[in-house]
Amino acid sequence: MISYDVLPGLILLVAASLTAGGGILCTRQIVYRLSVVLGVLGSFILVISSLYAIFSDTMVCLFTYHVSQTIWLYFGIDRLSGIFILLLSLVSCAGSIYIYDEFNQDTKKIRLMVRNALMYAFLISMIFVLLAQDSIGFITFWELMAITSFFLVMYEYEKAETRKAGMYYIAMTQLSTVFIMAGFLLLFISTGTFDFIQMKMIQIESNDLAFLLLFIGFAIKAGVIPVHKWLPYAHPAAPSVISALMSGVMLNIAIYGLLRMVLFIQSPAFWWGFVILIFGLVSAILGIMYAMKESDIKVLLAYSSIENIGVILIGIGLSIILSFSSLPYMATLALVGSLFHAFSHGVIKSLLFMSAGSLVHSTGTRNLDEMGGLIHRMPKTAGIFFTGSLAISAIPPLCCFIGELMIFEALFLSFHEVAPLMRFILLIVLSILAFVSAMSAACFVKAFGIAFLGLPRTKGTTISHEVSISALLGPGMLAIIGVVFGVFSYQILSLLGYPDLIPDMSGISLVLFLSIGCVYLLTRLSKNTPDRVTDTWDCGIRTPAARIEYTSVGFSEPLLTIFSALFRTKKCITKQYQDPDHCIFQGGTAEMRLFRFFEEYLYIPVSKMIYRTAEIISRHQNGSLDTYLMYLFITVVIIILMMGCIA
Amino acid sequence: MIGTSFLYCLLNTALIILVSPLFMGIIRKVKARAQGRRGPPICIMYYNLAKLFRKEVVYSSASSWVIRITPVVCMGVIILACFCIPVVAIPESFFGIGNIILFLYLLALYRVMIALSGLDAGSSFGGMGSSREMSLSPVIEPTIIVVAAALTSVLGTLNIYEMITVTSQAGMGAIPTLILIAVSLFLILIIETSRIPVDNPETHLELTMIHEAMLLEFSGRNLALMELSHATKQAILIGFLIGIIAPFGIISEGSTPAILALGALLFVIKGSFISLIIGVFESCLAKMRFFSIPTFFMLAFFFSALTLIIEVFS
Amino acid sequence: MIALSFFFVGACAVLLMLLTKKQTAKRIILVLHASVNLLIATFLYVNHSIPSTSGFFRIDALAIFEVILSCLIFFAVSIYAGGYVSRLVETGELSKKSLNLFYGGFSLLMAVTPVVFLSDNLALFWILAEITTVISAMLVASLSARENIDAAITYIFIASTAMLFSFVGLIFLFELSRHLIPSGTLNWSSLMNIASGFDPVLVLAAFFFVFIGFSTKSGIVPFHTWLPQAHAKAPSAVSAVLSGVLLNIGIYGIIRVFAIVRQVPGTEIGGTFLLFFGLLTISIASMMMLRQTNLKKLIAFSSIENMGFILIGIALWTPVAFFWVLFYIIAHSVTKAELFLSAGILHRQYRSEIPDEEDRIVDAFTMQPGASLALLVGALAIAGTPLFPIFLPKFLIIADIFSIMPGIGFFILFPLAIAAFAFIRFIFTSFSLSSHGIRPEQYNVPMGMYFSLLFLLLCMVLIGIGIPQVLEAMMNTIVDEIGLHGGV
Amino acid sequence: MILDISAEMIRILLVLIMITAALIISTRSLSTLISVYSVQSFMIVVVALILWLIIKDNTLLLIAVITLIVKVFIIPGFIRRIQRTIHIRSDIEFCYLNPAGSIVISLIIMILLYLVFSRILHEFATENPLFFLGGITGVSIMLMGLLVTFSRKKAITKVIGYLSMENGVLLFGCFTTELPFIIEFMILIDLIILVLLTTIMTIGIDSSLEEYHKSLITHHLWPSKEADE
Repeated sequence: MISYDVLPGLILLVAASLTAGGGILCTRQIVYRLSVVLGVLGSFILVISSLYAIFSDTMVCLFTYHVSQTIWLYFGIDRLSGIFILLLSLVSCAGSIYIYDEFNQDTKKIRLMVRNALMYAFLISMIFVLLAQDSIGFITFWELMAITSFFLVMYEYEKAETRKAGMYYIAMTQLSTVFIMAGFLLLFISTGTFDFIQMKMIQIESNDLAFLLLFIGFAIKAGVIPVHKWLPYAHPAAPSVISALMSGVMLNIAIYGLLRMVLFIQSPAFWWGFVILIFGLVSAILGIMYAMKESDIKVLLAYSSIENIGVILIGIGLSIILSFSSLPYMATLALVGSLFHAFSHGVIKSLLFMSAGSLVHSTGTRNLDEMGGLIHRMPKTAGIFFTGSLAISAIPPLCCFIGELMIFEALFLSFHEVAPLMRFILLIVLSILAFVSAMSAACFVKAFGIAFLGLPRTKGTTISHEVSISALLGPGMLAIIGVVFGVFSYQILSLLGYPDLIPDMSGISLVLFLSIGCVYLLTRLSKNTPDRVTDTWDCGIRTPAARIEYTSVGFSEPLLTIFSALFRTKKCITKQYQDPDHCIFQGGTAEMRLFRFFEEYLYIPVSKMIYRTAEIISRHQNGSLDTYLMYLFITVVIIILMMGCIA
Repeated sequence: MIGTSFLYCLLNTALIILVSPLFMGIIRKVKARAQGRRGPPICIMYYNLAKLFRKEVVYSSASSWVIRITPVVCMGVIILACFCIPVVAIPESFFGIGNIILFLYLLALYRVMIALSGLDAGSSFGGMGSSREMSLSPVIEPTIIVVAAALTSVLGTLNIYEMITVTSQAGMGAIPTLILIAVSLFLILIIETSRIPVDNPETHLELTMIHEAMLLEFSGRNLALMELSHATKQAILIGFLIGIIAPFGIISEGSTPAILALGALLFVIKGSFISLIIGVFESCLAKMRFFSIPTFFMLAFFFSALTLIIEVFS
Repeated sequence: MIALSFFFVGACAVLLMLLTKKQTAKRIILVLHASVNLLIATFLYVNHSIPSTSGFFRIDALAIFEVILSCLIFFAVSIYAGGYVSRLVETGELSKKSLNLFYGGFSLLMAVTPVVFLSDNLALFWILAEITTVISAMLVASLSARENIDAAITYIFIASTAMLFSFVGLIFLFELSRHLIPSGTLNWSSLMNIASGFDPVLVLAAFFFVFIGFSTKSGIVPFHTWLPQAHAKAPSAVSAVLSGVLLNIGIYGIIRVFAIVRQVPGTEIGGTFLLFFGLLTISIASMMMLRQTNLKKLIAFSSIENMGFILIGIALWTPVAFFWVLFYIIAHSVTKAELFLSAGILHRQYRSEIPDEEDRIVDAFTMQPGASLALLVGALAIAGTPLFPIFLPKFLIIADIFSIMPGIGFFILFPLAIAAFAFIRFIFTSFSLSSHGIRPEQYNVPMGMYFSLLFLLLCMVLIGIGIPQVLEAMMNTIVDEIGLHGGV
Repeated sequence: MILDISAEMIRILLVLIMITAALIISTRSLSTLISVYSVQSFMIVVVALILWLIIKDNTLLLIAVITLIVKVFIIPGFIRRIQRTIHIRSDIEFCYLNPAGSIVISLIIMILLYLVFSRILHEFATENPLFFLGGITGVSIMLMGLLVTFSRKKAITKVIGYLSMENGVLLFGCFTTELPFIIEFMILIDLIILVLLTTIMTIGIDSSLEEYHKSLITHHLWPSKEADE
């Protein structure tokens, strides 16, 4: 029983937060480090306790808190929340290690302290969201999570773009809270309780409206297209470790909420699966395409998170649909697959954000086209980022592959069993999934290739240097986890009680390793002449200049052209000619503008409308006493009339 | 148990790797004849490989460990891919090797590695090549997956070994849908091995080339490995095609060396026949403009989707 | 009769103030007065039989609840006021002559307000409420600038004209009572006893008339028009009192009369009436908040919005909702006072010399870290962040609305969200401006002002993390005695 | 016999009071305005006295006396003093409504009130017709006063409008016999309010002079340039 207890870890995290808070008063490195160390310890302990929770598949009530005589909050842990707590604590552990050395690199000491304090508060509130077993607790800590993360996004609040990001974020997150509140309250009035378990027991028929509201709420938080807009703004604005936490953990918290609500609080209806599936498809396909066109590395990663969330949603939707067409095995496959993908995406995306942070830190730019050739200057970071890129583009035997594999298996196997019309849907899902995974591979080839390979494109890149050891240790740890969860996925799933869903990756990777080894040995044997190092062959250009290199824009240009319909690209080319009859080309300009579809057609109009109404209303507050007295007069007359009516 | 099946796998792999240059040679020969040339000897590629293995390796000063590990990794991956395709003897599946999705993703790994190494040297050709490669892959991937799904749903299994067992037990033409699937498999074969009309393995004209552009920076031993792995990949796909439409001669359980040799011979004959077809096909078509390739892919996709749908309603 | 002790203390305080010339002495007297009031209030709560009616006065749980709340706010503010006023005098906004006016007026207000709550006779309540209006208007006008005079005149005109209508309502009530008690009465307690025999239509009419006046006092749309200007232009100490105490007087009156009305069978429409005005208020106030450029105006509008929400809570008239309304009233008063006080410090720092021009807040966090932080915390609290007292009652009242009419419950969520967004956006956009070199000279804040801020923050946290047993018991008794049986 | 006559007289008086209210709405010259106000208050005194004759209740007498002192003499004199200190003779500007319009509107309001009150106070309409009438008159006078407060520009006119509203309440109060001491208090309150308004103005004097002038102009207590011609 005590082994389930997450309290020690929580207490350590609280201590970490408080230490950092105290650090605001005395900004000493020792305080900072103390808080970080406490954080690492706390998350490590949490890892262990969450593992206990995962392997014993029972719901354990940890503790209750009396707000008043009548209102209690229940906190408990079961396998579902255990999985997400495991993810959270792993990432937070890595993140804490990652920021260990930042203190003497940054000049704003106080702000760093504040960031740490808020960061641990953020983590704690997320843990409580995962532990909460009733809607009051859930919403309470959900809101806390939103607020703390908002402050973290506003880290560099002097910058205009950060403020914009923050405003987008706070507005959207408020909206999501509104919908989630409404959803839970609907559940409350239909069941008369706030307690999840009792809800499940009382709830007879599924509450569709509540589902819709909650789904919208969670979708906003998870960055599902079209309600994703805050995400690509907030992630670049926030400090890297925060983006890692937000993208790797917070989005998954939203997924957790969805799962908890769909599978544990209510019994899903058939069409819910479709809703989830469709939104998943849309976000997956659009997310990755937007990612492909991005040159800002953190925005790219943000969009790729949107895509992965889409994949996860696809899995969930599939599992619901399949469970309704009486294919429990495939449903399990899809569900486990999406859960696994959620986990591995969390790990890998945090890794990527952290190493992207290192990149930004040492090159001083977020633009891929100003990087290049970093593999020579930051080899270790390059290695970590390489692993991450392979993993996120679902390359076997790394962890992200497993989830997609399971979802694919579910699709393949259920083709024969389902009704003919369903097969069309499955066909579409299948091809989109394939498209998406290939796209993400392309996207991350671009990210890694343009940033790390080739020649340095700017001065800033040439003087960049490898980051400190702790900044490598954090993501490195995640990379190891990613590999391990990929290679030993079979064993892990069997331990959890899902044997033989997937091929035994450990064996396969053994074989792969062996074969690579053999080839390597053969090459060594046949090695007779020494290698020669010389310039790149470039059709006789003597000096390989960085200017003739492929840029990220150039890299993604073919795709942009092929899918111009989806990208809504506008090419405008102007040419001047030497002569009247346009033979000798003199010069010209060509620009390709990608206009932000959702922003221009959804967000800006809505906000404009609200502001216009506000403007109209505020016109009536015109500081003139006469007007006010007239309002009074009119209202009184109306009230008197109303008396006449009710009499 | 695993021992024997591992042996079988090794046997298949060895065979595929050995004969893959031959298929290349055949294709070239056929094309040359179609163009009215005598063309190089059929075994030309063996000579090339031998020569390249002897030559020194030249690296670009800008390049990094990526380009150094790529040939080895690619070859290793391709070997693992070979494990998945039984051409002579069908082993018992161990570790779930032969899972068709795994097989496809191995090819994806292969592609990613090559694309990265194309970017490594920082030459504009390599960049162009990998850009184009990665741009085309999202367009073709759905087709491949759909074909795989069609196979799975027709043969009712995820594992290639079992698929081929089923086909070989059913015998030729027992499952008519397979013919259609085979056609789309053939298209995939053309696309994956970067042949006309998608890509032109002969030229080094930067306007046309995709796959070759990424190989520009390789030399000597590494180039040899890349060439070999590419040829092997082609041979694998050919083998897969054979396994689907003409599985006769592929033996499933315990057998004598004689039968194995016979099987091997049969595979070589079938393979060379298919590569002959490829050659003819190639010489009938002309290289497409890059941006009109997606239409060709869409054709393939349409075809495979059609097969799936027809399969659905049969 | 203990109620009169407030008067007595107040009279002494005012006299002393008028006698002394020295400003510090006035300050000390003010603080003493506030603390004595607090003591009397606590004494009332600790050993006084509840409810006990004597003549025009009645001491019951609701009254004591409000009295203690107002005395708390007054205490905090009076500590703050000293430093604040001395600064006003330094900058010459407050002339030495009007110091007596300010301190005396403040003491008077402090003396009158508790008695307002304690008065049982509605007419007396009406008169005292009117007096509080007058005094507070004087305080608003004490900064003899043009806008202040404007604000004060507007305040008085609108408030007192509206209050006349509520007097008509009282006349109706009296006439009603004469049907059952020949001599007629306006005592709340006796009205509650006989209410069940009233004619529903007439009692509703009376209620509507009364509502006009009292809702004006508590800034319900469309009677809110005086509020923003008065709150914005008044000295922040006064604004805190206006928003934290005086708005409650109107709500208190509405509660009392509505309690009588709901004793009469067949008066459910009264609830709908209140609900309508509540909805109107929160939606318009939240919209207005989006467009504010002046910090104190923004806070004022947020008070309007909160009043609307409280009105909605009252409109439901269920035990649960009412319980949480009471809690909400405390939470709102404390938070709002805290906000106005911290805003006051910022206003002192960044006051722009030109009239009708907004303050330019620059480098807030570096120049006034304490005040800015306090303001930030207050903003979060008023926006309904968890672990602050506003959140829980808000959530549970909305839950109650849902259980009665889900559609409206859902609708309400949006203005609330907009208001929260507007608040946080304002804070961040104004705090993130940086002075490029040119910054006003540092205003070093007296400890007393910080002390009162801390005091209020402490109260917020204390009731935020969990409801104290005492308070809960008290609120339950209130729910019972207001005629809603079977508390929470 | 006596009762009927007195009732009749009260009816007549009520009508007259209405007329004074209408006058308050429409009169331009301030001095007339003030005297009209005192006349109105005086009529209320008379009504109170008559009521005292009908029902021998001394509160009414008290009311009459206080009203006579305060509302007929003190307040008008007070306002006259202010008016002299700030030299304005007449209030010619109207906003939102010109006098004719406001009189029409007040007629409509009277009719409305009649309808509404006859539905609300139906039992009074029969048993205590005077209360009923007083209610209508009182509330309609209040509303007319409100009309004045927002349709006239000058602050003094606004004050008078407010006072006539109060007269309305007072009138209504007189008809609810045995209404406790409150009325007196009310009268005191409007004294306070008047005092306060004046204090505010004196504070205005303390503040710098031109600012004070500005404030006076904004409250139309001082003829601004365009108001002169």
